Amino acid sequence: MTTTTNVTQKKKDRPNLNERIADLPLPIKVVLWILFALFLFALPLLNIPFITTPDSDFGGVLFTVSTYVLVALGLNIVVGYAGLLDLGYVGFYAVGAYTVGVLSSQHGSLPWLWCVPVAIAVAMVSGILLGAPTLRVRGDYLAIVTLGFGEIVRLTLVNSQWLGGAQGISNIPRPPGIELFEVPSIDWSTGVPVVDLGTTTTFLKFGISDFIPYYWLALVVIALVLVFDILVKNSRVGRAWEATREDEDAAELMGVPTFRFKLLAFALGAAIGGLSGALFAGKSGFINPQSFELLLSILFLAAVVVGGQGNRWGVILGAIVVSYFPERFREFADFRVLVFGLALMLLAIFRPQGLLPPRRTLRAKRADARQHVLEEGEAGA
Amino acid sequence: MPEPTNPEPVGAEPTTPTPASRPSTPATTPVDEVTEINPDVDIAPEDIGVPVVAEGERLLEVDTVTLRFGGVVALNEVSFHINKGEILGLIGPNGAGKTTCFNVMTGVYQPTSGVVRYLGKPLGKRHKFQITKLGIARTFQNIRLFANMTALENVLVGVDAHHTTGVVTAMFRLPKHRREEEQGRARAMELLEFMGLDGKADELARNLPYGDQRRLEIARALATSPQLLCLDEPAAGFNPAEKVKLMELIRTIRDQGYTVLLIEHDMKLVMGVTDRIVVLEFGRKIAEGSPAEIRDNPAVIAAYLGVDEEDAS
Amino acid sequence: TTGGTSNTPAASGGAAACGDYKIGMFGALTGPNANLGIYIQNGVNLALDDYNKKHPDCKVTLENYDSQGDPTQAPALAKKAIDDKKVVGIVGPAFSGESKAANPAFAEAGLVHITPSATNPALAENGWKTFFRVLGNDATQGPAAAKYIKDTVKATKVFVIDDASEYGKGLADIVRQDLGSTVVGNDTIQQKQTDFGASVTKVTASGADALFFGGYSPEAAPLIKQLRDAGWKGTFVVADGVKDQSFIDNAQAAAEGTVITCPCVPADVAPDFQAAYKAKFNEDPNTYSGEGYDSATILLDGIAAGKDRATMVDFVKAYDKPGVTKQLKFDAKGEVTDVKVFAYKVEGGKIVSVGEIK
Amino acid sequence: MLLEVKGLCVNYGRIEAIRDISFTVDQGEIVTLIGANGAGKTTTMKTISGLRPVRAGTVTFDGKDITDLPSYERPVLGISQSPEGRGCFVGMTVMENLEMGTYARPDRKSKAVKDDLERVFELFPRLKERVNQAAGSMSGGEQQMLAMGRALMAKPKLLLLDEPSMGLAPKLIQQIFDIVTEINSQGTTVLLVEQNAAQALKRSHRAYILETGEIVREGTGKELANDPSVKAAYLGGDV
Amino acid sequence: MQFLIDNFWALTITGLTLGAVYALVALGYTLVYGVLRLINFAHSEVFMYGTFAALWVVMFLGGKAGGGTGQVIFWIAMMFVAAMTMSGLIAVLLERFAYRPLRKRNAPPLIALISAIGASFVLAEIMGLREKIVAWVGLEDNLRAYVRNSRNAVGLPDIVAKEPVFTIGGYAVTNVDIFVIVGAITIMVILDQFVKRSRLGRGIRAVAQDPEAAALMGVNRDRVIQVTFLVGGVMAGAAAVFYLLRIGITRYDAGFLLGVKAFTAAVLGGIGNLRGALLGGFVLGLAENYGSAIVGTEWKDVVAFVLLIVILLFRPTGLLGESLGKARA
Ligand SMILES: Nc1ncnc2c1ncn2[C@@H]1O[C@H](COP(=O)(O)OP(=O)(O)OP(=O)(O)O)[C@@H](O)[C@H]1O
Ligand SMILES: Nc1ncnc2c1ncn2[C@@H]1O[C@H](COP(=O)(O)OP(=O)(O)OP(=O)(O)O)[C@@H](O)[C@H]1O
Ligand SMILES: [Mg+2]
Ligand SMILES: [Mg+2]
Repeated sequence: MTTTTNVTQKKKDRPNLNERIADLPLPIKVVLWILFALFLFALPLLNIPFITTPDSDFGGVLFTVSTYVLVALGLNIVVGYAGLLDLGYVGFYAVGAYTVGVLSSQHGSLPWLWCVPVAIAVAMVSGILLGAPTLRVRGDYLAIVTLGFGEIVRLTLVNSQWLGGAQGISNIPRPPGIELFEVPSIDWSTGVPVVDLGTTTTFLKFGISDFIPYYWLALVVIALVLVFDILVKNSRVGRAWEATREDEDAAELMGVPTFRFKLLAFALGAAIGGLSGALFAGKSGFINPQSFELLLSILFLAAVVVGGQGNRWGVILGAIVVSYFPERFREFADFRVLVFGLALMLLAIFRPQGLLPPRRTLRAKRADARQHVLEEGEAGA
Repeated sequence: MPEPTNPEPVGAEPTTPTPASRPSTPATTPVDEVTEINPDVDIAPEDIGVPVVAEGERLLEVDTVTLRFGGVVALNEVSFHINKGEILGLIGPNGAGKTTCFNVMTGVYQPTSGVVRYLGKPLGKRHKFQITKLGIARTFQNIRLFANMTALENVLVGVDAHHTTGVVTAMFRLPKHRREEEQGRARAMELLEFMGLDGKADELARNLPYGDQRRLEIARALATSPQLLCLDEPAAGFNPAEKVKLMELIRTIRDQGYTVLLIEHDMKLVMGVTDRIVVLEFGRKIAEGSPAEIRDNPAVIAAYLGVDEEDAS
Repeated sequence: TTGGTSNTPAASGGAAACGDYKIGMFGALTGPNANLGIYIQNGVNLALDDYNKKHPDCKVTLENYDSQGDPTQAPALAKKAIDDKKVVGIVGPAFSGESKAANPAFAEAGLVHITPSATNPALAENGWKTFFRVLGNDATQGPAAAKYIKDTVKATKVFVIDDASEYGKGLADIVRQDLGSTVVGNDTIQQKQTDFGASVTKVTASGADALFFGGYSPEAAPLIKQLRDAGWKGTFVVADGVKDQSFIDNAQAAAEGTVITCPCVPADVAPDFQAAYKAKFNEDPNTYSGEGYDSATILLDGIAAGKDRATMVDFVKAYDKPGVTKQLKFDAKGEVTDVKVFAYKVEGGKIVSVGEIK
Repeated sequence: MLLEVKGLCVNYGRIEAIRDISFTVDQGEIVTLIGANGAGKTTTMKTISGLRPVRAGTVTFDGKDITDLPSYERPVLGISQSPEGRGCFVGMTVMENLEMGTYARPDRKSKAVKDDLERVFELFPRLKERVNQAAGSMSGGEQQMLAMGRALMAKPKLLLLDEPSMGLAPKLIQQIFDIVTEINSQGTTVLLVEQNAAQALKRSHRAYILETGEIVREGTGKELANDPSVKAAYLGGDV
Repeated sequence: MQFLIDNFWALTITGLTLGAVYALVALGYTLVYGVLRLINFAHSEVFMYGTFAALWVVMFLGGKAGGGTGQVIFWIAMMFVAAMTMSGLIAVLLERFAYRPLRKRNAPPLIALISAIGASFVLAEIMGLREKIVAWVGLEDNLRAYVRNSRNAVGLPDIVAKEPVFTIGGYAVTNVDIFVIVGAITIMVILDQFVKRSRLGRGIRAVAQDPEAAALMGVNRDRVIQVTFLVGGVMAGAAAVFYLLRIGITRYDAGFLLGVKAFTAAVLGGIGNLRGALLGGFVLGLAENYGSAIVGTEWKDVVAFVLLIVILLFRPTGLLGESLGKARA
């Protein structure tokens, strides 16, 4: 069988940043990673001009961004890996937050830390309860079913006094802190960065109005979830999801129990959603149904798709775009949503594969490049 | 299950197609005592109570199977059997019910009446993936690869059929995960090599030429370690030279110890490679016998072969 | 938390410093709930104009914290306000939900906040030393509404509907309790709902001669419209959430005769304010404009008296002066002591005051 | 000259599937393209019917340059294709699929359509039996018949057949070639792509051999069928 | 429950009028889904623009209470013209700017959903900010009446007096009730016939199933898609008029919830299936009303979604099944 592929343009691509980093020796990579992590932790203290939000507290914004990142990672398992369209993801987020609320304040007084595993478990169970009957429903039908689920959760919160009704639940305890030392911040007001020993953050005090420690906590959780995500995706489980997404019937006939894997994706996604809800509840100390509107599900989905569904770094970027920019550009005031909508459209049109295209597209590119090299090699020989 | 204990080093014999050794009976996997959300439970042939049959015995039996779609009778009391180690041809005019037969054997459809027995036991209402694990694998008449996965990954999905790595195992990179991953890759590469695709392991399936796609389908099906391999028109779209190569390939597969059920319209190929042939027409079995018998069967000639000077050669 | 006394410019005394102060306006200024916030903001701006005219070289500026009424955005904005050391007091937060989210931080930082509009009674029960409210809460409005229904409307069968919101349900529950057995039916609708077919059937079937609705005007207008279309003839009683010209514009003829209770003072009670407002904004003061003006005035008086953030709390606590809406004096919980609830009626397409409910 | 392809180049991204090929099909001819897998036969067909954009070169049909004409306007000119892999409308019934064939016919409301339908049913009685079956549930071979029938319903001037015998039973393959010959004799020009090269060459007036995106040989059907090198490469020697 | 029995007819008729609106909007979802396999998220805004067009035209014509029969008919006719034109136009523009560029780039289906969501935000916000936008352009004085308080609800002048026509089971059915139900069904039947008889219907299905093969048959994909959007938009325009007559007010975000419901109705009936949309709309409207009567109005939406889930469990492709094709194994 002669396969023939002729490569015409002999343009030599310069390796992009990604590839160049991938080619670095391991110790350097590790050092780079550590530096990057340190930078992320220091970010709210650096007060970098232009990046720091002028109209809202940067630490608080960063925390919000990190909950979005967490949620996007969870939703990415469902949408990006398993290919299930979920328009009601906020439901799991709410379940997580309310589990904490109910156990720690409304009907109990457990400490926050104890509530978190319960919140994850409850969210996971709710994922299974929703998924078990409905995952057999095909494709886009699932979208409306999940959307319905999200609304059912919200309306139940509004209408059930046991869950606090519209007033919500207040006085949710904060995460436990150990106050060790003060971390100074950087002041740019004079034009040059100066260490500002006056404005400091206590490591680690989970207070009422300083959100930086919460952001740090969220960063740690994100790192853990990321590791989990990488390990699971690069295994039989990840392959099974991908195969199911590609061709469900064929996957089944190749021995993949597709339903169980879809349910698994749903449960894991729900668990991560619940975890972020628990974080949110611990940080705000007060939750009400208004924080779990349908619109949020849509924003979550936008984060995943705009970022590049299936690519964990992409969806992180997407989450940042969706949550950070509206805060950064508060000066658009009334036109914020309009600009945001336009931005979504433009992103969709100009980056149809997402900001960071999913791995499979990259893989295709790499395959092309290899072929290119191969052909050239042959021509040279 | 591929070489349960001592994995062969990958690429030991890089050039010549390594024979994809027929996997032995699924051994009981050493269990990592972990409670985990395990998406599946392995079902081995032992579970239906019959040990692996010996060479020449009945592997699968289609017993008076009838399948109706509304008014259409796609299969009408069809009975035949497949012996272990043989290549059985399934031929018949278009719409005779051949693909439908595959679908019944692999759990896509439930027969309206009749049973399919595998290793002596009825398949019953098993899920498709369970049947695959029992040892029946297939390819598709219209290619159905995982288009956006690489060739290697396509095969790995098949290999995974007998793995049990779940979330927890993968998350903590437990020994089971590592072992399965290593052995799986080795076996997948072996199969790719065997099918002559080792150079394309990292190509996306959708970018492969048609012929390679067809062979990748076979590799993927072999990866599930089947006892019975069902090929649905594997030579469609091949030119005569390619068909000859395919014929050799099918023979080699059989020689590895697999049993092969072949649907094909190319008579040279069918006559050249099969041990026995079953002929369907309008959902009914109209003949069964050796290639030579079938070639001269007047009913088959009338219904299917027609008189063709070239094919009659 | 951030310390940072050292960050405050050294000049805390002297004439130059006086001009550095700001007051914050915390509420929905954009988004779907912006109307109320803007009415308040207008009042605040008017107060600032007055002040700055009197103190031309010591101007106070307004810092806006646009929460869009969303509790999730509130904490970060509160932090922002707290970190801006020039902010000596806040008018707001405007809604009860965002108050719950933001007020703990204000309390911790000792930053005064006077709300001109958040009427949930529970807000005063949290022990926030910095919390003040210049209008009666729902616990005072609810009984007044019930009283009006009993004594003035003289209804014998009352149907009560709420919109499941914190405000609407809280209010409706008080009315239900006060009316006791005259309540012949209850229903709960959802915000943003537009079709009330089932509720209308319930009301007409109950034979009620009065209906109390706890909720806001976007739902009130189609509700009464659909009720009148179905031929219901009873009296429609609503509270301050519906006191809005848009209710009449939208419900049109169906709005006629609607009774509106409100702890807000009728515009004509303070003609000077009304005139000034009209001159600046080209319309009559709207719901809570006067309250916004009063809240800002208290803070500005404090600034004039040389108070800073730390000393402002005590200043407000001790405040006792007439404002445009009422005598401004607070009790220990931060509630204004001079609480009045007024009744209004829709007549000839206008909301007219029919006097205080006593 | 009904169809003229000149200097045609077609790419898939960076991959050049067809490089500078030129050929012609005259009115009333059967012309066959043969070549190995991936030689570019399907790509050529798709380009003629407008499904692939042209990188360089021209396609002229009936004296009109159609290189940049949108694909959906070509059936109106009289080009009809039975695509590789059949491309039936799986959710439509057999009848509806056949009706789709007449979508672009100017005389789609006339009686001629009825006659054509009868003729298709005559050629493929199986289709008549199954007029109301969903095309997607038909067997592979039945779908192939349907695709062919649908192309015939368009009553084209130029019929493009991409591997019409794929997946068909031997007896039917024979029939398909008979049909091709017959409709050709009734005036339809045919451009044929076939793996079944021996049969195809026998039936066609002229043929081109495509190799790795280039035309390497051309000649009359008989010439090529008897050429030893062609025989070895495409006709499959003895098994 | 007793309440439901006592007021059965009242609940039924109001449920049907609501269902009629759902059904007409659902058509737009179903049509677009049928051809593109895409949830046209911005269809709710197409509807919302229709309500405003209908409302503005009445304001422009000075419609008010107490007009004679002739006048009322004229006003309503103008409402239909305005709303259908506006919605049709918006739908076509939407297709042109939010979807077509994506198609050209072979974007994956979900990204189209995001583009649709973006477009939905943009359209809703433009309406919500019309006061400011008009002020920018400098037309605020001329258009004040139309753009005032753009974040608020706006009411339709009382042009039709709702009058009982006949009484059934104690409920006085009004002229508007009859008009809405009969009107919606009539429009549906016409559309159904149109799609079935015309080439458009076949073209839509062909494009949905295999765009390449459709092109080979001479189907102009872009044109078919455009016409589909147009038809869906025009239907939404009709729905907008019925909605206004029934509810009386609209708002820049009035589309959102209704859109969700209409999409639910489309799925309930079997997406891609026109009659399914009609049935789904009515079933949903009735279920909401009955549900509100039995378990309380606050659970209205919950009833709707639970019903959807239950129905999909038993009929995974909706009540009437989808009329989209599926390949076999
Ligand atoms: N789901 C279905 N609904 C209705 N009829 C069906 C369905 N599946 C198959 N059939 C019919 O059953 C008959 C057998 O089909 P099958 O696909 O088994 O044929 P085949 O022997 O594989 O033919 P080919 O050689 O053309 O692939 C055909 O006539 C087909 O139309
Ligand atoms: N969608 C595509 N993307 C990338 N490459 C493609 C695509 N389709 C075809 N090709 C490549 O273009 C070349 C020509 O393919 P084409 O399908 O035209 O061959 P063919 O002669 O019809 O082969 P076959 O006999 O297998 O049908 C092949 O190398 C093929 O891999
Ligand atoms: Mg078949
Ligand atoms: Mg081809």
